[in-house]
Amino acid sequence: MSASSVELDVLTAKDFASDQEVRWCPGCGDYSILAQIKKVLPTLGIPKEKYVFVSGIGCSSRFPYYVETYGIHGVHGRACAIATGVKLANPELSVWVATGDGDALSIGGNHFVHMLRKNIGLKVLMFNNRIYGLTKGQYSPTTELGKRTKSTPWGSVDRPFNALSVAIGAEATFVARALDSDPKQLCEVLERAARHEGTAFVEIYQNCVVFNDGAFEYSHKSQRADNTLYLEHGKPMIFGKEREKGIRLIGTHPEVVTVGKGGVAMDDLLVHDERAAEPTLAYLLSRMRHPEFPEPVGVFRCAEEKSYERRVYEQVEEAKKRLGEGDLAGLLQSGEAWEIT
Amino acid sequence: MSASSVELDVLTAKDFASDQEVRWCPGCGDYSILAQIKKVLPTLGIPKEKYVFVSGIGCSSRFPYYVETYGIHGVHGRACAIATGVKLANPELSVWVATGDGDALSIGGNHFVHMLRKNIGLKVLMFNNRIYGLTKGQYSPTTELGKRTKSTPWGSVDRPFNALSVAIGAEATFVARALDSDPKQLCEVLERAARHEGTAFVEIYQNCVVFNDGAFEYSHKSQRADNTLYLEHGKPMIFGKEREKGIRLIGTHPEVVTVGKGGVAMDDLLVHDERAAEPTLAYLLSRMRHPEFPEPVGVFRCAEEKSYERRVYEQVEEAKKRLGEGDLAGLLQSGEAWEIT
Amino acid sequence: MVTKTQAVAQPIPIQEMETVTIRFAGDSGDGMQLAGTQFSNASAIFGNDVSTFPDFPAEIRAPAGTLFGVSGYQINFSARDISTPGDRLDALVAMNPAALKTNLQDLVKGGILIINSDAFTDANLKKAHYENDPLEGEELDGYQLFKIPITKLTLEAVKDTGLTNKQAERCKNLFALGVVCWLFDRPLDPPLNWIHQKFGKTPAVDQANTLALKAGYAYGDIVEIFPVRYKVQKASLPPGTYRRLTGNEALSLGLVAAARRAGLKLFYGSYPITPASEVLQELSRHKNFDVITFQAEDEIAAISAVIGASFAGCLSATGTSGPGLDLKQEAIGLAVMTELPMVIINVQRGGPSTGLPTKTEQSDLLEAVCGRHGECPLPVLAALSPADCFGMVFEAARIAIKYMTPVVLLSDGYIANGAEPWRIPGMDELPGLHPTFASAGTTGDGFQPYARDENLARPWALPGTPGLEHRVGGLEKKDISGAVCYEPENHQLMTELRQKKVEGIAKDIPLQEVHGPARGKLLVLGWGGTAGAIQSACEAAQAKGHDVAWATMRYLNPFPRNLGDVLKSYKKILIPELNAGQLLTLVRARYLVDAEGLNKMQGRPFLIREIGDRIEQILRGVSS
Amino acid sequence: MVTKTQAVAQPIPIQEMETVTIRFAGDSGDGMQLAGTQFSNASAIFGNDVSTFPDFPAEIRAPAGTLFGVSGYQINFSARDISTPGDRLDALVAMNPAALKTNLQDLVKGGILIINSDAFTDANLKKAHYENDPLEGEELDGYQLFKIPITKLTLEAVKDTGLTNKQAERCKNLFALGVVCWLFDRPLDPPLNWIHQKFGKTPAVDQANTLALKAGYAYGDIVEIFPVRYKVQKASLPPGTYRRLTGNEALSLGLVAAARRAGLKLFYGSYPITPASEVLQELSRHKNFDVITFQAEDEIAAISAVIGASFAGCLSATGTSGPGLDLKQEAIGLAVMTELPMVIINVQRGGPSTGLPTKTEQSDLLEAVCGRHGECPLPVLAALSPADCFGMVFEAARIAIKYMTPVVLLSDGYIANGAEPWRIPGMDELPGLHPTFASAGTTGDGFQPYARDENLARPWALPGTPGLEHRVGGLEKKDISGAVCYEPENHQLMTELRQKKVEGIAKDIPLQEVHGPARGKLLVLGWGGTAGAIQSACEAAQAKGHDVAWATMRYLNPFPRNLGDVLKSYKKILIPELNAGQLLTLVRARYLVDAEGLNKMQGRPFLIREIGDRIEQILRGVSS
Ligand SMILES: Cc1ncc(C[n+]2csc(CCOP(=O)(O)OP(=O)(O)O)c2C)c(N)n1
Ligand SMILES: Cc1ncc(C[n+]2csc(CCOP(=O)(O)OP(=O)(O)O)c2C)c(N)n1
Ligand code: SF4
Ligand code: SF4
Ligand SMILES: [Mg+2]
Ligand SMILES: [Mg+2]
Repeated sequence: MSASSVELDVLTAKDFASDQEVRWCPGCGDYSILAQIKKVLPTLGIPKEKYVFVSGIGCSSRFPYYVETYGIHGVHGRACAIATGVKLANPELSVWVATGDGDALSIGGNHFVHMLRKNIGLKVLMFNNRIYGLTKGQYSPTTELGKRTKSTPWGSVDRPFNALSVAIGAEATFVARALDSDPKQLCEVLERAARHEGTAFVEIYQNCVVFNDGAFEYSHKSQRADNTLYLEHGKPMIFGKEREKGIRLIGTHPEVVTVGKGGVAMDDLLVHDERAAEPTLAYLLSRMRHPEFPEPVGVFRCAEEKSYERRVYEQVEEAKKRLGEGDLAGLLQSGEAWEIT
Repeated sequence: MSASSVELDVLTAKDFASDQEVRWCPGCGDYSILAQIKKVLPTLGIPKEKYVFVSGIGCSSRFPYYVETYGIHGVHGRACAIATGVKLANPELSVWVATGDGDALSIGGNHFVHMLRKNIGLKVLMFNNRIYGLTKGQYSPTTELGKRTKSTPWGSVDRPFNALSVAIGAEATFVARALDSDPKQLCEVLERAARHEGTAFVEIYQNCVVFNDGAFEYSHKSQRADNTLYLEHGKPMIFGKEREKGIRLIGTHPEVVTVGKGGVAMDDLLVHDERAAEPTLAYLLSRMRHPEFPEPVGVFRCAEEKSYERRVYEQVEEAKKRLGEGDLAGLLQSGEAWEIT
Repeated sequence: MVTKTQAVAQPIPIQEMETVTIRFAGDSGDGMQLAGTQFSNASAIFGNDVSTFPDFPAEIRAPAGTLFGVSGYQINFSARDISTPGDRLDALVAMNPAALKTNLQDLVKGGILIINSDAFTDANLKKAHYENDPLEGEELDGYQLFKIPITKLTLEAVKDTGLTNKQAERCKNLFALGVVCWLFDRPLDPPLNWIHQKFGKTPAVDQANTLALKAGYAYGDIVEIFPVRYKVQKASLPPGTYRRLTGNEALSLGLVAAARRAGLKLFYGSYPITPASEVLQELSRHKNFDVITFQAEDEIAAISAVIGASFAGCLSATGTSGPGLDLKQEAIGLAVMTELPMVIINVQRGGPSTGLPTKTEQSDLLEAVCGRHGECPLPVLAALSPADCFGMVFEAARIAIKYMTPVVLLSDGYIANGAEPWRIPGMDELPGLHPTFASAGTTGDGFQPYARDENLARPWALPGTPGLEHRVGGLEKKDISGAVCYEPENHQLMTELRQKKVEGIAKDIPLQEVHGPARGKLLVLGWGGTAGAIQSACEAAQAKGHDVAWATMRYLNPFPRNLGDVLKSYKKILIPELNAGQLLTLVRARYLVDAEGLNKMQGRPFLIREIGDRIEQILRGVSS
Repeated sequence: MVTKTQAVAQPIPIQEMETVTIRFAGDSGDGMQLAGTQFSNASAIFGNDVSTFPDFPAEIRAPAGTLFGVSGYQINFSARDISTPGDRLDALVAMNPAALKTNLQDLVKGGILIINSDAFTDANLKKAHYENDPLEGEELDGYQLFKIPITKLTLEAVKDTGLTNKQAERCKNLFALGVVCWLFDRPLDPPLNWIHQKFGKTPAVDQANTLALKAGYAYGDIVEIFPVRYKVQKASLPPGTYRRLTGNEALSLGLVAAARRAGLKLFYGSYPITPASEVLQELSRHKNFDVITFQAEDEIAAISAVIGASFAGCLSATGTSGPGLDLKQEAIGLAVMTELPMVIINVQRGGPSTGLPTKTEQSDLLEAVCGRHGECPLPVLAALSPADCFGMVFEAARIAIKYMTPVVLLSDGYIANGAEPWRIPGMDELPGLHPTFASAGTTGDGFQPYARDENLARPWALPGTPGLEHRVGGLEKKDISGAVCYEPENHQLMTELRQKKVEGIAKDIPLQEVHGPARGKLLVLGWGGTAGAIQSACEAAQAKGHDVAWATMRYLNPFPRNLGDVLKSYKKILIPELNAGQLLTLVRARYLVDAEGLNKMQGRPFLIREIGDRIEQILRGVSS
């Protein structure tokens, strides 16, 4: 573990295991996410020491302790803002944010939307378990209306956020959804996120066995085909065990159809376009929720757009070109100066 | 001014003028907004003492001082949160928020989105001048990319928010845009907002003569017809001096067409629907920006949905029905109690 | 098999004890908090005075068997008045090797050690970093060791209930509880009632827990491993109806009581944070008391909404812990400037930063007093014990309303989770709180929102009242009219008025009580949750004839008006605090007395002996 | 028309003065800040010592003619060393009735009063709440009144430039400046240079301003209304190259200098707030110095990003004012726990809450020292004057890097906007700062992020360095290894280590300088922006032969190590502060000295005389 990675040509998941005991509850969905991250990181061609993991506070935010890279376990809600500073200070680093639905969308909501709008080159993994795990079971901004939790014994009266709609409303350039219960798809999405230039936001449905067990049961293996829609760029939107169902657009509203029935042909189906000029399609997809619709998973949107840090450093270069490399003595003497002898 | 309004049957704009000297810069767009508010309030059938105006900090946030009602001039960014408390404490009050693009979208962004998602019955007027007025001219989250301001002498590198997209991404039930330069339309929108049950969000384009003069010149009277699109529920989207242009939908993308040209008929135009089941259309409209498109003004979305405070008080009633009106002695004795004699 | 008749033949002697301290320790999943709570309930209902100290890991459910996953619950029960959960254990129940390892050092030599021998597997021993099985070696020689195969016996006891093995095993905490109840002669009715109430709807579980509890009790009765039983007589508590309250429960009930007595809706805006979350949770159950609970998006929104609700006429409160208090400070400044009443509860925990979130500390006092920009004074109170939270939050509400001011009430993790018997007050014992709302009639011509009454309080004028339309805000206000005002002299005046209003509360709070000689060698001064340990240590010292007095403070800003005189009456002043000397700083700055601190920052309350030892040292003339 | 020949015929006598205080006052739109700045520039370049005090309304552009819309700029220029902008005005320029009304009380009897008589219209008189025109009555009898139709003369002077009337009128501040430059014998080159630089691209405006300035100067020269001119000789300042700096400019330059001397990128994360915004603005101009400025969405994001940037190896800083400091406290706690270097600038303003945002105060000291939850110590420094900001922010950076700690630097609104001449240091005078980054080679086996050097600083290990992968965070850390640790004794140890590290800085900072007798009757002690007034008052008292010494503090936590001895050397200690007694509290608590406060909370700096009077009273034995 102490071997420095520059000497290693090929990294493996093991290289990314830290010496800290993992302290999540047995059966927590966080384990699956950790495992996939450890699988993906070594494949990205980035040396271990160039990764930084930043988090806030929550069960999910313990994540950085368990990855043998640089890391900051921040304060509640501030992960995106702290990570912004890391990335702006050194754009060479691969900076990842591990956050929860409470950390990112409740107390941290503002930093979250501003990071997205600025398009700061961070990979943001939001572990959505629709509950506050670490503080033992209060409802979160993604908890369903009516749900009874520790702080809503009479049922929640709060309409939940749709995390992806929020992100799209905030000018996100990369938006995806993945499942802790589908490691393969999770890996794919993580790889795509890693390669995006600006902010890559991934919502991961994560099971909290203790305080919200089964929240995403409909997306688990046995029911997945009928209840989720796997998005692929340029492909028509098809789902179902027999891949018999699809999505068709009526004006700006999607509807579920069965291919071959009622005169619906493959060509009538909506075709996914990650890179559309405007994110309206991605927004529309984010509104499709179980049980009315299959919930889309995969990459909703991936638009090419300069990252914030690139613009920042281009401006530094521009300033140097126009004014020359900063000369301290010159700066101090600038303005009207006079001599006293 | 000291006459109590219960005795007055008919209120006028004058009744809503406070004794405070108005301290905006001569020519500031805020004056127009103040004038329209004073015109609309007396028409709503609500006694003067039932209005509360809440604000944060900014030029715009001085608003409450100038309206002869109850008011709180809060701290920067917290207007929506403070107003939430007022409304939850007493849902009978008509609670208005006056805020700026910095106050609502920068420091206050989180309270803003959470208020919208919860659908708290507030009327929120955001004076968007695309600049920080009170602190003398730094850029705001709605300032255009590349713009030079006090804090961006090399040009802004921040992609701006689209305030309406943010609101729609955050589950807003009422979203509208108005212009300080078009008092009639502003009045109409304010009235509509006043009558909405949940959060009514109105973005008002407001000219800051000192630090961002002319930011919305394209929407001023002489250029308005070609550069804005007046939305009306159930009506096709038409604009232009001769009302010759319209908006047509291609997939999920709008395009500008000329009616009668290239075979475009009135029937081909997109028809506005404020109340669509999902806000995708409103989102699409929010993406239409000058100069590529005419900018829509008026009500983008107005969906019927229970307000938060209604749900809260229904739950109080439910609790009383199930457990009876709270009895303090009984509560203190609840749990396992024992006697010592 | 041991049979009942055999046991009856040899009755086991009962030994009386005045005070016993026992701790249940096991894995987080072993149900130790429950066993502890039930034992303490049973003891309280029996008539003892009781004080408890739960201590659990930061993890929700740490991996089984690990050292950091151990959860403990300590109960001190007594035939006399007690004020702490006890320094040393007379008895320890250890459900696995990790629990033994982390708790044994607190058990007195010769103490009772009950062990679940089934859990001492190789795997568990390894996780607890035991090289050898301690049950085999000499390590435990100095204790009364009772090895009981608790898991096996539990499974046996509940085998006919149809539960799965895993479910059945979960009942082993009740078996252990049964054993301990027998050993200390506790009635079984309270835990049995609780089981039926909790599991009534799932008969199999109800039955299993009942069987396990009874089996544990019977085991003690039948098996001859215990040579003696213990009995702790009832304490002579003031007569009345009692219940057990944790600090957080007491805060919740106190707020509801204050709102009812003031005839106001209660608005509680909060964001969950350990160890304050239970107040939000408990209050959200009582909506039928016109309680509006608002779980905000963060602490700033919580207090902002509380300010709005206060403006609109609710009794308003927020609760948090240190990190949340930091975030609230800007808005608290607005509350000070707008002079709106509200209660701000801060349940302190180990800091700085995220620190030790599940552990206790008293290190937010200075922040409460002066953690805002500008001259921004407000009253600061502290509760001394779990049950004291009820009275103190009520008092905070009284001061807030009467003086139109935000009030900070400090609790801490130890008080919040600890429990003690509480005599339920009669309705006539709860003072009425009388908010007086301004009305258009009473104010004459124009309404003056910053005119002041004899307490320097400004009027509370509710939106909806015709004729009182007015604006408040964070800019400096003109005296009386409340208009925005930049005049230099006015700012000086208003700054002084805000200060004087808070200082004036000193005339409205009790004098500082002192226990012991009115003047002498040593005064031990404390505040908040250390009160119990200070009292116990000083009473012990006084019993030994030492010249020592003690005083524990509930009012930290302003100070009780006799405090200066009190301090000047002793040669030496010792201030034990769970911080680096915060009350010490305030007292030294104010009264210029050379007080000395005793400072513990370990995430745990003081042991009585830690304070007692320092008292002895000082009295022997040893300097610190 | 008066012609030049006539004037030359009667040369006007010149009178020497040692020190002059003048104020330009007018509407916010009248360009008084500009006139004042140019006059102070001209005086500084001429060789005087100069101190300035701008004072402007909270409104961006208040309605013309109103009392609250008056903007003023005061300049004190002198042939000797001065340290304040002056108590009383020798000359006042009042551009309208409102300016006269609000400023006249500061003009000495017999002082020069220059008035724009064109502005004394009925409408303007009414807006200024004048019943009668003061130019007509006897009200101004005690002053040397010069009524000049400035508006008319300006329009006349620029009439050929093709400007609109409105544009032309805007030049009247330069006409007024010209008059005053003539009266006090100032060179015109500095303002002329400035005009060309500023308006070079718009020749008409350039020309108009030039003409107005010269016309004003010529007016003084030609018109016989001034019986005498004044001259203030050069001051004997240390030789060197000088420039004028405001406090905020000095902070910006100091940060760039520190980053350069440390060989690091500068990361400045901030959210605009009066009176700190100019630091962000100024720094954002210097991107070619590898300066990254980040205007964050709020103060919390700003400091959070600063923490991230510090972790990644930048010299990192944030700047704000009181309300923003409140918001940053939670994250500052994280910076203390993670022991990362950064500079936190707080430019104080009138509080509490939004308070008096454009006015000055010193009321955030206690918050800086103890405004966070938990035991959360950090160094706190303060700048004494505008130019002192340069050195002190450099010093803050030095301490931050050497001790791996966040450092708070306090400035205030008075220092931020005030200006004074600053001797530009040579590069050899700026110490090198030497951050030492850990490298895999130097740390042996495993990297220990919480191992400490002789200053108790932990290593700074940059992401990107192979072999040093490590995690930091807000939970309590194990000594040396930095792993999360809940052990009681470790928490005590770490709490004490953090405290000791900060206390240890005392050995690395200068002893407290004292001016005057080393022991005696009275020590006047102060800090930050009150330094100038204290110095002036004490020097005056010493000149009268009074037994008084003075000391002004830059280091507020830890205190200089000789401070206790200093304090014990005087019978009486007076602490003037623009707050209710915050340094007073810290000093009393620490040293148990019965110091006395002189407390002003009016949004304005002390007048020299306010301190001088109190000194006299004390020395006469009058108690406060
Ligand atoms: C300022 C502050 N407020 C509140 C908390 C308490 N807190 C810690 S984690 C958390 C919520 C965690 O929820 P989430 O982000 O969804 O993470 P999860 O535990 O579910 O993974 C809260 C409220 C805190 N640590 N700091
Ligand atoms: C906590 C805090 N941070 C910063 C400020 C300074 N501040 C006051 S208003 C403002 C921005 C105002 O912009 P906007 O909301 O757009 O209002 P406008 O003045 O443009 O109407 C800022 C940054 C403050 N008062 N409080
Ligand atoms: S509480 Fe829930 S989210 Fe947290 S570790 Fe346990 S299972 Fe996972
Ligand atoms: S600065 Fe701009 S927004 Fe503010 S009052 Fe002046 S014109 Fe209006
Ligand atoms: Mg969660
Ligand atoms: Mg603005």
